Amino acid sequence: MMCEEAMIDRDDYAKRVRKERKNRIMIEINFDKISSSIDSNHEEDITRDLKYLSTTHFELPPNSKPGEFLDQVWDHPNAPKPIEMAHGTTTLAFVFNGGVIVAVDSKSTQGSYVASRTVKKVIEITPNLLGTMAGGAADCSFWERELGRRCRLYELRNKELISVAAASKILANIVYSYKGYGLSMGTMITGWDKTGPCLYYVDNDGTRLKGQRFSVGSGSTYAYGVLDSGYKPDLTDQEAQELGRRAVYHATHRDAMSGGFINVYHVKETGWVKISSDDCFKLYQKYYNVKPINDNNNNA
Amino acid sequence: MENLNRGGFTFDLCKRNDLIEKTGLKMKGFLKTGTTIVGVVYKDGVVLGADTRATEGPIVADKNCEKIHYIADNIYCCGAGTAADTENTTNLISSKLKLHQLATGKQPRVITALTMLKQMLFKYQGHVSAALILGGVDVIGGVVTPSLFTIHPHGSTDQLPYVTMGSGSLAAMAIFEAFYKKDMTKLEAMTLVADAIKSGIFNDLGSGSNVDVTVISQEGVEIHRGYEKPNERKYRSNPYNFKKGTAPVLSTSTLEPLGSRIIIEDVTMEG
Amino acid sequence: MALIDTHKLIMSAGEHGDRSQFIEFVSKNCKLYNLRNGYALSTAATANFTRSELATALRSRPYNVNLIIAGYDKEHEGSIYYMDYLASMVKLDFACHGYAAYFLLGLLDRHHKKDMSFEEGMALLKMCTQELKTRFLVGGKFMIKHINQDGVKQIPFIN
Amino acid sequence: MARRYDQRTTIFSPEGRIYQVEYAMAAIRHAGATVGILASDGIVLAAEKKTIAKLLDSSKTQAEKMFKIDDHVVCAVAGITSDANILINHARLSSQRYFYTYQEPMPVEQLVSQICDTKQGYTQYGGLRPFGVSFLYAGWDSQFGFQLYQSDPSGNFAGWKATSIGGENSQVAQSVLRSSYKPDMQLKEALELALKVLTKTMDRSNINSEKLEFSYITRKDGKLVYHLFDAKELDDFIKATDLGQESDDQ
Amino acid sequence: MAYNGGAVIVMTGKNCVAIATDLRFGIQHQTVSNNHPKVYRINDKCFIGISGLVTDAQTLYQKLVFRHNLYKLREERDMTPQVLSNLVGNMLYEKRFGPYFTEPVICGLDTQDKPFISGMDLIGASVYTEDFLLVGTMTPAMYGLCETLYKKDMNEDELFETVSQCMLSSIERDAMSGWGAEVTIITPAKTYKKKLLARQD
Amino acid sequence: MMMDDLKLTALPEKEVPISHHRFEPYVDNGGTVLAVAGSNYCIVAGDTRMSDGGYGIQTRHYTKVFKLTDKCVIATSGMQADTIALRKRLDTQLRQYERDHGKSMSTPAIAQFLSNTLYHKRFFPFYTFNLVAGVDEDGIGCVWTYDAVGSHERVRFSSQGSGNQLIQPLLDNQVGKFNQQIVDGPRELSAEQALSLVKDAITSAGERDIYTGDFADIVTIDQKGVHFEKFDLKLD
Repeated sequence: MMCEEAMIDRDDYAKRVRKERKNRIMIEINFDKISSSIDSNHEEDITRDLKYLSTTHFELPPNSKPGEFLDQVWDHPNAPKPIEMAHGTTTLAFVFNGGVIVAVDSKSTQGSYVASRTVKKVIEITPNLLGTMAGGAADCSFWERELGRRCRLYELRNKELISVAAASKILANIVYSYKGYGLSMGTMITGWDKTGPCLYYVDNDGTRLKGQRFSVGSGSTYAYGVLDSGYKPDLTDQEAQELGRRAVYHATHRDAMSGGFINVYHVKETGWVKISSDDCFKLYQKYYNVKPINDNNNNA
Repeated sequence: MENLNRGGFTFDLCKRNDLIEKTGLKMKGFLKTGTTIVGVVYKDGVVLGADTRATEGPIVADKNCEKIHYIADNIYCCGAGTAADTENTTNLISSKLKLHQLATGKQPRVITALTMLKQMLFKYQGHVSAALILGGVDVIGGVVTPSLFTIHPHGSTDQLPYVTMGSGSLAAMAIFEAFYKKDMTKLEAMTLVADAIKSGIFNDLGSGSNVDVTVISQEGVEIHRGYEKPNERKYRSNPYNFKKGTAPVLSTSTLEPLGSRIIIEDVTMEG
Repeated sequence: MALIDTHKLIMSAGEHGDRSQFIEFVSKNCKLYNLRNGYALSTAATANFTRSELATALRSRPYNVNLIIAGYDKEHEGSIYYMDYLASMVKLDFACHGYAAYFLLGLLDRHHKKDMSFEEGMALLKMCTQELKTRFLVGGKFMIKHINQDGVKQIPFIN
Repeated sequence: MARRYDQRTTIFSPEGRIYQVEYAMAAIRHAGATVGILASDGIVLAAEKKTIAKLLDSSKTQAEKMFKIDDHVVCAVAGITSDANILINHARLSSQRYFYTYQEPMPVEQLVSQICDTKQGYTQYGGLRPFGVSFLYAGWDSQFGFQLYQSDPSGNFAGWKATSIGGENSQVAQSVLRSSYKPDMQLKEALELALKVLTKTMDRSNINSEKLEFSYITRKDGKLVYHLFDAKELDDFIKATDLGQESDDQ
Repeated sequence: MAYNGGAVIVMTGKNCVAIATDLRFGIQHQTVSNNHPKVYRINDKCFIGISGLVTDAQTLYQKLVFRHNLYKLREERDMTPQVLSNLVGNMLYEKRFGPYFTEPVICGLDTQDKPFISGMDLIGASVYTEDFLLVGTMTPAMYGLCETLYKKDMNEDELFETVSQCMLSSIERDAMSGWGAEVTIITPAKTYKKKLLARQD
Repeated sequence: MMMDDLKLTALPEKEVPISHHRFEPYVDNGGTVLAVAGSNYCIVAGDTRMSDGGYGIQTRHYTKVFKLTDKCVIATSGMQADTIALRKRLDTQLRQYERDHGKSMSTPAIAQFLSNTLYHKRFFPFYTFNLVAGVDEDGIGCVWTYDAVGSHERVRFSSQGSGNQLIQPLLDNQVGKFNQQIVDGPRELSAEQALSLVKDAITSAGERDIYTGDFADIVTIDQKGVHFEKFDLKLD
């Protein structure tokens, strides 16, 4: 729906895409406008607010530090239960000779309550790009959706696939412009472009790193242990996929906030392929050969 | 080291718990009796009433708990506040009063129980959070005197013909203020008490489930557990049956008896 | 890492002063027991003694120490006890504390087997130290000790 | 002669004796004899009951001289039972305290030594009277296996293979034990020996379940078993053994 | 309370009781052991489940064993669950102003082999019911399940299946407990324990 | 939507009118909603109690389930004022969509749309916990569950609100049939079974959660449309 609207305004897009190429900060927060509104009278505010009701925009709390708002608002005796955003994760991705393996868990927790075990933490940005989700689920999915839209536009406009470097930079720029607003995301952007398999890590501080092996989330350290001890660049595809799966599996075992299903994706030259989606429970039974003794009832 | 037979509170864990809580670990809330408790004096005695809900935060931990505690054969006490405090305070005073009764050889008086309770609560400066309604019947010089008191957690007391306490006290008091009259019959008083408690049950989320009523008169004590049950579960679908073998079992082990008795059979000497 | 007696080791992580004080307290008490009775406490008893002392100390002057007690007994063979600074204790097949736990537990889960030979065990430890060097800011040397029926033996660390 | 030195409980006489302790030992001699025998697979404790009266309701207090201190230690008493009760309470408490600290049963010797420390205290501090009891302790621990100890009012204790306390004829008992004890005895033989010792020290006609208490500890399936004979069992045992011994005598 | 995690359910049937526990021992989000039952056997017919801070649960249990052993030696009989419940209640209330961070549940068969269950908060306020009781880090989940699935007068097999379902489904929604479960069934004739297959994440 | 439209309307610092220490924009009015979807139906339930966040009841007749289209309802618990604001916003936009496109928005589209709406309040969230339930274009029952800022997921069953933690594992067990080696009858519930389960679930929540009670709206959605039904809960 939004895309259609966007297409009409071609000039704007051209302007913006040029900005992208220069790798500048994408979103301009119009500070002039904000400061000018100090002088504007109250009625203008109301008309402005009314105007914005029909267009999409972010509403900010009536306090100058939006990043702190959600911490402070619960800090009085009559406050209701804090809003708990879904989070907690183990995600990992690594580059090897056969491409990039992305493996993630699927558990989402609010406090100690398990909100879901079936979250999709790999975000399929484009048929060639994958992103992962760690931190605030809403933040990741919203902004990577937006990233997907932009990558698609880039492709339409430039008749070539966007590079992983560029895509990750777009995302980094977006989140950087919201620094201090309390966004929470730690994501890996991966794909196969002209330079070969590529892996970038982007987080809410605006950090953007290129690397060979990344693991993000509360269970990441456990995954690193397994990943590092089994990693070689010349793994076969099967070995690499199993290594990713294993690494996430052991992390889900040790980290209370990770679990559910393990989704494994393989980024190849032709694009990404979803390899498997295994229930940790089934994997546990498989890896350790655990079977209920009254299992045969089922077959009978 | 384990010490046996020492009474009173121990405070050895206080310092540690402070430290632990500083690290961000939260202590779970105590069990509370949100509670509506009431008492009313009628012609021949006293009627006490209570709801039966105990809560732990927003969760109902006990749907049918007992809030009218025995103090002596002629004295009972309703408790609101922290469940452990009301339970243990009334128990303690009950046993002290029993000793007092054995020492003096006389039926304990309500005022004695009242004094003991208020002194104890005052001593703890409100940290023992028990809000109580004490009711009983004394026979002084052949004259039957019903008496009814409230005791606040800090140890202050009131004597009134009709009283309410707990989170539902306002709702219950509304009923009393509207319908109380002097020299009621037993039935009138019981109905009034039940209505007051129901008002608390329905209008206060901290109170709920059933109405308990205890009547104390010279003739003795009538205890009506579940005098009214206005909150039975309204719907239950077919029972959920799980066939044998539904749960995946990994192993079964029988626990042998520990053989803790002195006599152990089966060890014959022959052979 | 400190020796409790010929067949037992205690390892600690935490505040330095607390560590040396508490470890000394425990090991000297075990020594005292040994002198009084002419025989040593079992590993389980040592661990439980340590737990109860730590739990008691927690009430007045807490020691900020996380412990691992390892020992070899005739009856139970090798055993490892894991204890945090709050004195919760569990018996485990492998244990690690501090940041190491975050990096190594997954690795150990992956590669540990119940009936490993000494060589396999050493290989696994090597993996662990390697991982710590890659992911965690520790440099230099590790100390490795081995306990069997003959007692505690230091094993030279080969990088 | 001793007048001046037994006024106070804790004063040595010029000969280096503490009379109160010796009097306490004398008190023990008035009690029935108690025998303990260490066998290779267990320990037997046997005792003679002195207080028999027709009207005594013995059904409730089944054991008069045998007490369990913990799951792995039992003791037999000779002397003033009320004194013994205090010490047994002490023993039970210290055994549980040890378990609380180490989560392991208290080694038998440490337990015995603890009780004896208490006993000793009463021979040294003013205003106190020594405990008028001797104990036989039978126990098992993983360190030393089955162990039999004896302690007396002075607080001395020692490990024994077979010993007896109390009874007027303790010399007789000791000599029977000395002559008949074999190091590799089985529990059954030990039981028979205990009966033999008691029959020698007692009036033979009175040998029955009312006059005797028999118990043993042994290990079965890796668990320690304490068994106290009930009346019928004991009578059967006495009959069987006595017949056997009589035929031996003939 | 959520430092170590844990869940315990007790439930009554017809002449039998069941006590179920999860097996996780964790330090905050880190799972340290998956073989740490929170149910302890006091005697043949009486069990206690202690959830909360593990160090306090261990101390409390050891103190209980201490008291129970002395009681057993002096009285020459086992404690009934009622007595145990009062004992624990008093031990906890003693520390009213500096409590153990533990919540115990007690279950067993009394001298007439009638089921008995009781539970208490961390300062010993007892709750006695005839159906089920539960403690742990995700009590709402357990309440929702037990409240719906419980039936009166179940036999021991039905009881086992019902309590297992309650336990397995509620620990799946709690990040701090799980990693296996164990159910102990106490009947007049015998007591047995079943280990359940459960998720390890 | 263009990136430039994602405007940040910050109030200038000078004008911050209220000291934020005493700024208490949220209250939890409690209540529980749940939904179960089948192959050709979807059943939604929500209690009608509105409480003041403490021990008081504000009304016993506050409906938490709203019809959005003939195939879709939204069930919201949390703060009532935010709920109304959110619903108004949705209503307006959905009406506009219908006017623009000549058809009502499909249920999956509504689900994504709600997510966006919630995320646009990312920095000052609605204190609402939502479920979108209905049938999709093919008549298949569907449920979406949300967190406060728009993270959403399509599921077969879900619950939200004060009794969420009581009901969700029950649905896991009875609808999801987790951890059951033997399942009596077919794995998927019939509409009647689901209806009975939903009623039982909300009754159970009413037994144990003090903020859930009074009455419940039971809503059945299928090809024929949205059907409301009243159901009694406990009043205490």
